Amino acid sequence: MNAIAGTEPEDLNALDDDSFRLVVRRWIEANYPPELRNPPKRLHWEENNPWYFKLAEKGWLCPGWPREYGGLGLGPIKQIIFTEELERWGCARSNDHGIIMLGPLLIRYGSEEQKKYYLPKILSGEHVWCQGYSEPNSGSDLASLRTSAVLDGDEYVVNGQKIWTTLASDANWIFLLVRTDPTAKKQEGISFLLVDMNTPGITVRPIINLEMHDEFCEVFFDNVRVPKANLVGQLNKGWDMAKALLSFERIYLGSPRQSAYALTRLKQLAEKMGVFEDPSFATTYAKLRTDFEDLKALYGRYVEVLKRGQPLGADVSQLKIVQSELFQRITETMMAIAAENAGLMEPMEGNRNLNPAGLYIQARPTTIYGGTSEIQRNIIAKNVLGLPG
Amino acid sequence: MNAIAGTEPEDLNALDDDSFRLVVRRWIEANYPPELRNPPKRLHWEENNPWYFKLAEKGWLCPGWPREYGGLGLGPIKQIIFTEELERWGCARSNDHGIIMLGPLLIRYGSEEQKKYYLPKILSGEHVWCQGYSEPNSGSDLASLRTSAVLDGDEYVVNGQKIWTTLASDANWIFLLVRTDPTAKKQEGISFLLVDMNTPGITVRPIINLEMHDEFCEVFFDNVRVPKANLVGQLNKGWDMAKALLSFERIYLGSPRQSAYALTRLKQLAEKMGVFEDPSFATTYAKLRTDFEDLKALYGRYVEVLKRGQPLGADVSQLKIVQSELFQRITETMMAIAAENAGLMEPMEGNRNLNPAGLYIQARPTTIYGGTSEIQRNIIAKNVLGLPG
Amino acid sequence: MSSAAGIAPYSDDQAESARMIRDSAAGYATDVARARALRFTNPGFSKDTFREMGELGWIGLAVPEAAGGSGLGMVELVTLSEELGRGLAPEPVIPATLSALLLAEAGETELLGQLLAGEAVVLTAWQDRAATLKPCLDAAATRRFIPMAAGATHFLVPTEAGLTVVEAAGADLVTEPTNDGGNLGTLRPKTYQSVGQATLGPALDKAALATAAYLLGGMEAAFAMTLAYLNTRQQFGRIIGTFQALQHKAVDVKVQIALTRAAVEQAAAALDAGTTGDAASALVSRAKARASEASMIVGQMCVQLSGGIGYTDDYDVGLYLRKAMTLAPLFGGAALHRARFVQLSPETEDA
Amino acid sequence: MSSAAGIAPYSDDQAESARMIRDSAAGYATDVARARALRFTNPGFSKDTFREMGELGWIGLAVPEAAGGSGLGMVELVTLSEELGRGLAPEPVIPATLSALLLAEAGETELLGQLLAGEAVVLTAWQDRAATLKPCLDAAATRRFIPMAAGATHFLVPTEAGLTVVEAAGADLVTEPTNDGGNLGTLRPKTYQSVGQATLGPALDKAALATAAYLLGGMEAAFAMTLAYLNTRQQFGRIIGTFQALQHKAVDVKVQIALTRAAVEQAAAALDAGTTGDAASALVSRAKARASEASMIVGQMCVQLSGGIGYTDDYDVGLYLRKAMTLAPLFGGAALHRARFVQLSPETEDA
Repeated sequence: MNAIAGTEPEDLNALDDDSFRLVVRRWIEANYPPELRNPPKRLHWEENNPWYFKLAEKGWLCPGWPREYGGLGLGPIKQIIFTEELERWGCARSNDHGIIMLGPLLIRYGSEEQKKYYLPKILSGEHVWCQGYSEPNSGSDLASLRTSAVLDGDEYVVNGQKIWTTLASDANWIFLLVRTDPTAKKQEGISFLLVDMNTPGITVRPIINLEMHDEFCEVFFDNVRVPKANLVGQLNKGWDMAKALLSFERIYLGSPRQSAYALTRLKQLAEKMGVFEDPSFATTYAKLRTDFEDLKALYGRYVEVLKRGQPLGADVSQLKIVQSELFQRITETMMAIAAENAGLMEPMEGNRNLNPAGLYIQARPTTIYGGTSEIQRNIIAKNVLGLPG
Repeated sequence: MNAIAGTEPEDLNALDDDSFRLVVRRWIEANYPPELRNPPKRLHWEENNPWYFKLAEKGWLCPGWPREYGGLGLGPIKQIIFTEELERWGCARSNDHGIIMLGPLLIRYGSEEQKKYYLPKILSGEHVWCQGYSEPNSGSDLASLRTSAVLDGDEYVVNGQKIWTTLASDANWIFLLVRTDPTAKKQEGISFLLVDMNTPGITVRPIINLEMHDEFCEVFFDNVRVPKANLVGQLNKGWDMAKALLSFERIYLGSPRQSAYALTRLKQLAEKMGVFEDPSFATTYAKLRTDFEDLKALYGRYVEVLKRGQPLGADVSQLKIVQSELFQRITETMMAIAAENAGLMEPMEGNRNLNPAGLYIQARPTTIYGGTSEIQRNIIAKNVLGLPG
Repeated sequence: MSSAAGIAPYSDDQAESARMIRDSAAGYATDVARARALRFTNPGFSKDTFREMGELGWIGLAVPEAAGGSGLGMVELVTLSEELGRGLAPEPVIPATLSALLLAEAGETELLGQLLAGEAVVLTAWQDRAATLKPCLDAAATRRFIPMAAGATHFLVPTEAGLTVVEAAGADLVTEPTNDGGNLGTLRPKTYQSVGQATLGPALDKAALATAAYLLGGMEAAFAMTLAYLNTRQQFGRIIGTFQALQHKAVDVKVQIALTRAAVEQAAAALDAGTTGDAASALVSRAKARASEASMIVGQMCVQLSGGIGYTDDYDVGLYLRKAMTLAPLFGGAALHRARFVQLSPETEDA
Repeated sequence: MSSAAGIAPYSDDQAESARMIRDSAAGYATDVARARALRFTNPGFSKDTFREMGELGWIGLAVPEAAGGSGLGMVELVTLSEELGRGLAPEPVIPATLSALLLAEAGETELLGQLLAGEAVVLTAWQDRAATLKPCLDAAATRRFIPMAAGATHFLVPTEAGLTVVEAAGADLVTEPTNDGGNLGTLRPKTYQSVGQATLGPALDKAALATAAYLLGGMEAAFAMTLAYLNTRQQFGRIIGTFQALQHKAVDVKVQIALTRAAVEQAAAALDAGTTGDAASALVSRAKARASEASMIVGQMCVQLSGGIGYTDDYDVGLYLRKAMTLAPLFGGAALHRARFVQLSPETEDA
């Protein structure tokens, strides 16, 4: 049943992949607000919610969730096609932490009560979630987190600070990793807690990033009282639950979409700057294009793993390395051919797609977030190549 | 006094630098065997000794040694000019371990007897020296060496193995770092020993390298008895003496000469292959040329340090990094433009200067020998940037 | 070793077929000592082994059954080539495959039969200069860069008039030694009769793709040796594989290999699935460009990671680098194939 | 910090003169907060500070004494620019120097006097399009990429007829914000009378070299911040500066900075020693090419090494990257200057 619209969604799984793609494509093209195509920055909730509610109404907000919980129950390949079509049309990424991260986690680890209470509110857009994992002194070393939750009667009292919390200023709920056993070893003693952002003691402070955008926030917790019932899964087992969700993140961060977008922009910029006749640029461009196609081929292999229902191994980290470094190289080439235009803050001559500096800056953190390139290389060296610690 | 020719050499130090350069250049051009210009591989003693003796006869074999020991007593800048002129004319490097390494070490640390006995024999070419430092299990970690010398009566008994011993098969003497105190910490307990290669128990086995050349050797010591008098300096203090000599090596290994040679070859190859009209190659070439000129400028700064009589700091390691990596990049570009010719063993169509594969292979070990690029970066990180261990 | 390593874009049947090829080639794939011993000999490979390879059906692997071949696809040819590359087999199986494909298309049966049996060594003399992908059809032009020409019994010389056959005995041939211990030949033309018509493009593409796979196999073998070295060699009191700088270089090698495999297997699967024309050539170009570039990067990185020992001729890692130096430019190097890819392949859709 | 760091190709007198400049600029070189506060304001710099800099003699530093300047050389201008870059000073001292050199050559004294005093902000509108080193002399052409144009009182517009002066008040000027918090102007032409003749080439070279030095100062400041971060930040229970991968990246930054300094100081010393013409331009091109490229590499590496904090606008390292993004292409980027170097500089002698 569709928990929101009350109508049974068509069984999209019954379609073959190509037909599915076409159905999705047609609907997106007909329904996506044209002025929001290819936004240069991550949209805020108030900008993006018309599209969010349109997806919700159609029953397509959570394509990966099982049908019994209001999702489309799509298999991995159809999920990827769905994402590809959104990306193809330049659809803005929605405030999706509830959809992508929390929903699947609750479905797997949540109590029946929690599922019944929270999932419909995600599907309806009543709860907009953000993710409270990173801390100022943890960064890539997530297991060293220090935000504490101490049981006091029927409530946990939370104290500490989260950082890099994407769109926290738009969210009304946050899911947290907190330390519930200060004496345990790093990965142990961590629990998973759901917190209403309107609880007293929470302060959100946006961080202006190099894009001059307030996508990320710091979130401070000062004696924040959270009902005991908001604990998900077992006490002190939050780390394992969160980690189980990260393998999805690893292939997501290795998707060629950013490089694809940048390569198209590079081509447009090169045409505008008239450098395609320069064989030196042609050589650089040929290298970037073949690198991109090879990345796509490598990505396709991991998609094939999913398609066969097999787990992704640690080597999926190499996708993220290749994609983020290629994305950066493409934008560096853009900066070089843009010449003096590379200095400009705003898109060139009114074409909002041509903003070399903006894209160059956007590419910078891709080798930092989701585990730096150094961390990814450490993982592969140890877990794939078997090199000693 | 000139220990060999018996005639007082002209006081070349009295000349200004430009005149000195001209004097040296004229003499080299008039005296260097034309068939030995730009040899594709390091020459063996029997090929090179006519030139060696010519230098000796002129009194120019050891330009850096003080005049009282038969050298020219040149200051650092004139020494560099001297080297530049040899390189400019494509003179083969001679069997110079006695000249460059042992001579200066004996002059500084040797006993009067040792100086009187060994130095004239270097100047005359009677003793041809090789350097026994590296061992199979030490490599860049020289201090871990294990070849032992145990005092037995008036003789040290040497057992062990040296490797990467340049032109050992041409040498009749070898200077060794040996472990004389097995209980001491790594750098301590090492002594400096002079050994006649004709002593029983020494076996020399050439190593064929990737150039298919037997420039390097393994040298095996099986109960080799060495007179106690052959110890140089204090017992167990050999490491400090050897290390003092290495700062010279570090600027020597950072000299732009290899890149200069390769760049000229690249130009000739590009002309032959007709790729100069290709703007893509022109861009690559421009980058290599400016990188080369910047290396020369950086090198010049260190020469200036020497000129002012100041010691070279640990940062001189960056010269070697820049030079070796540039040399490699130049030869990689040669391979790319040589296309199918890159596979050929022999120089292209009879021009022995055009051997892309040969030069490419020659460039490979420059990031390994004299301390790998990784070691050089470790040194700079710790000793120059002050990063923690 | 990694989850996606075993998941080629292959069907179960193709994967099974590839496995059988791998098994049958195992002897050659591990016998680097054999390859070492044949270096710098004349003709640089073993004619007996070449005959054995013919008997195993390898020269005709991708030749239609109707013409006497095994009628298998590029998946199988690529797998075989990879295994040959692993063992650095010097026998000119890939150049012979090119010739077999051309003879089959031309309808020449006698020489083809000898070639498929490994009794004749027929090599195609298609290029008149360095750095080209365009076959020379001028009957009077000197042909260059014929791999392993010293062992040829016949040369195929494509001309405007058709495919001509030149017997090696009595031909005006000069060979030069190559860094892998083999040789490249230069053939001055004589006039011969055409034995039929054949289109070079698709056959050259198959040779290029097989060469990419050969290089891929070599990269994996060299990298395996290097990892073993990193896991045993000690310096400064530590296994050197614990040094992060070396670990990260090793990862970069691994990534190059992964990208090469992705490109090679994607092209093989697509060709077998019926992709032809520009689309096929574009895929081949991408695979060969990647393999040519990666094999040099991987070869030199493996030498560097092996330290001094890597620079000795005794150590096998260097053999892989020398093979890459020789093979990377054959059937087109990285720059040439990248330029062709861009020319042939439609742009990615605007996003 | 390093033995060669203090050994420029400078004479003792030059070194002493440079030291004095450094001392006098120390206030601006350390006050990044001042530069931060001026970002995205109008006109993006402080006119009061510009006047102070005029009073300190900085705008006329390299202008002949006869024309009212300090008559110092490129060594001093380069040193000053480096210090300004360290503190990210947004005042258009380098563009103003270019204008002052041109006015002095043209023999215009009144406006020059105001400029040297920092009372007038005179900017030269020399280029009509992106990616060029060739001044546009077409009086009718629109002039683009005029740095800090929003604060100009006058523009110098070189034309075939000579140097013309345009008052900013009433000029047809559009400005666009730049990533460093400043702006670039586009000026549509009007007809003005020439105030005299001036050759642009040598003056543009001096501006390019000074810009290279500004970028050098910025690189050093950003790197110093990054080293401090590496020495304090902990992850996985260790100071992150102990990780070899980060150490080696830091060394690569250090090498880029060392090469930039070598190129910049070599060019400055040579110009002051009387090198002119193509030889001078070649040296300038090398310095600017290196600085433009290195400043981007160093900027982005310092952001990467600083992790998440490096990506926040609050952290100063990002300011240096944004400055490099803006300044690296001004007065010619890396590719343009490299091409000019090869064109102007004789080949190295054959070895």
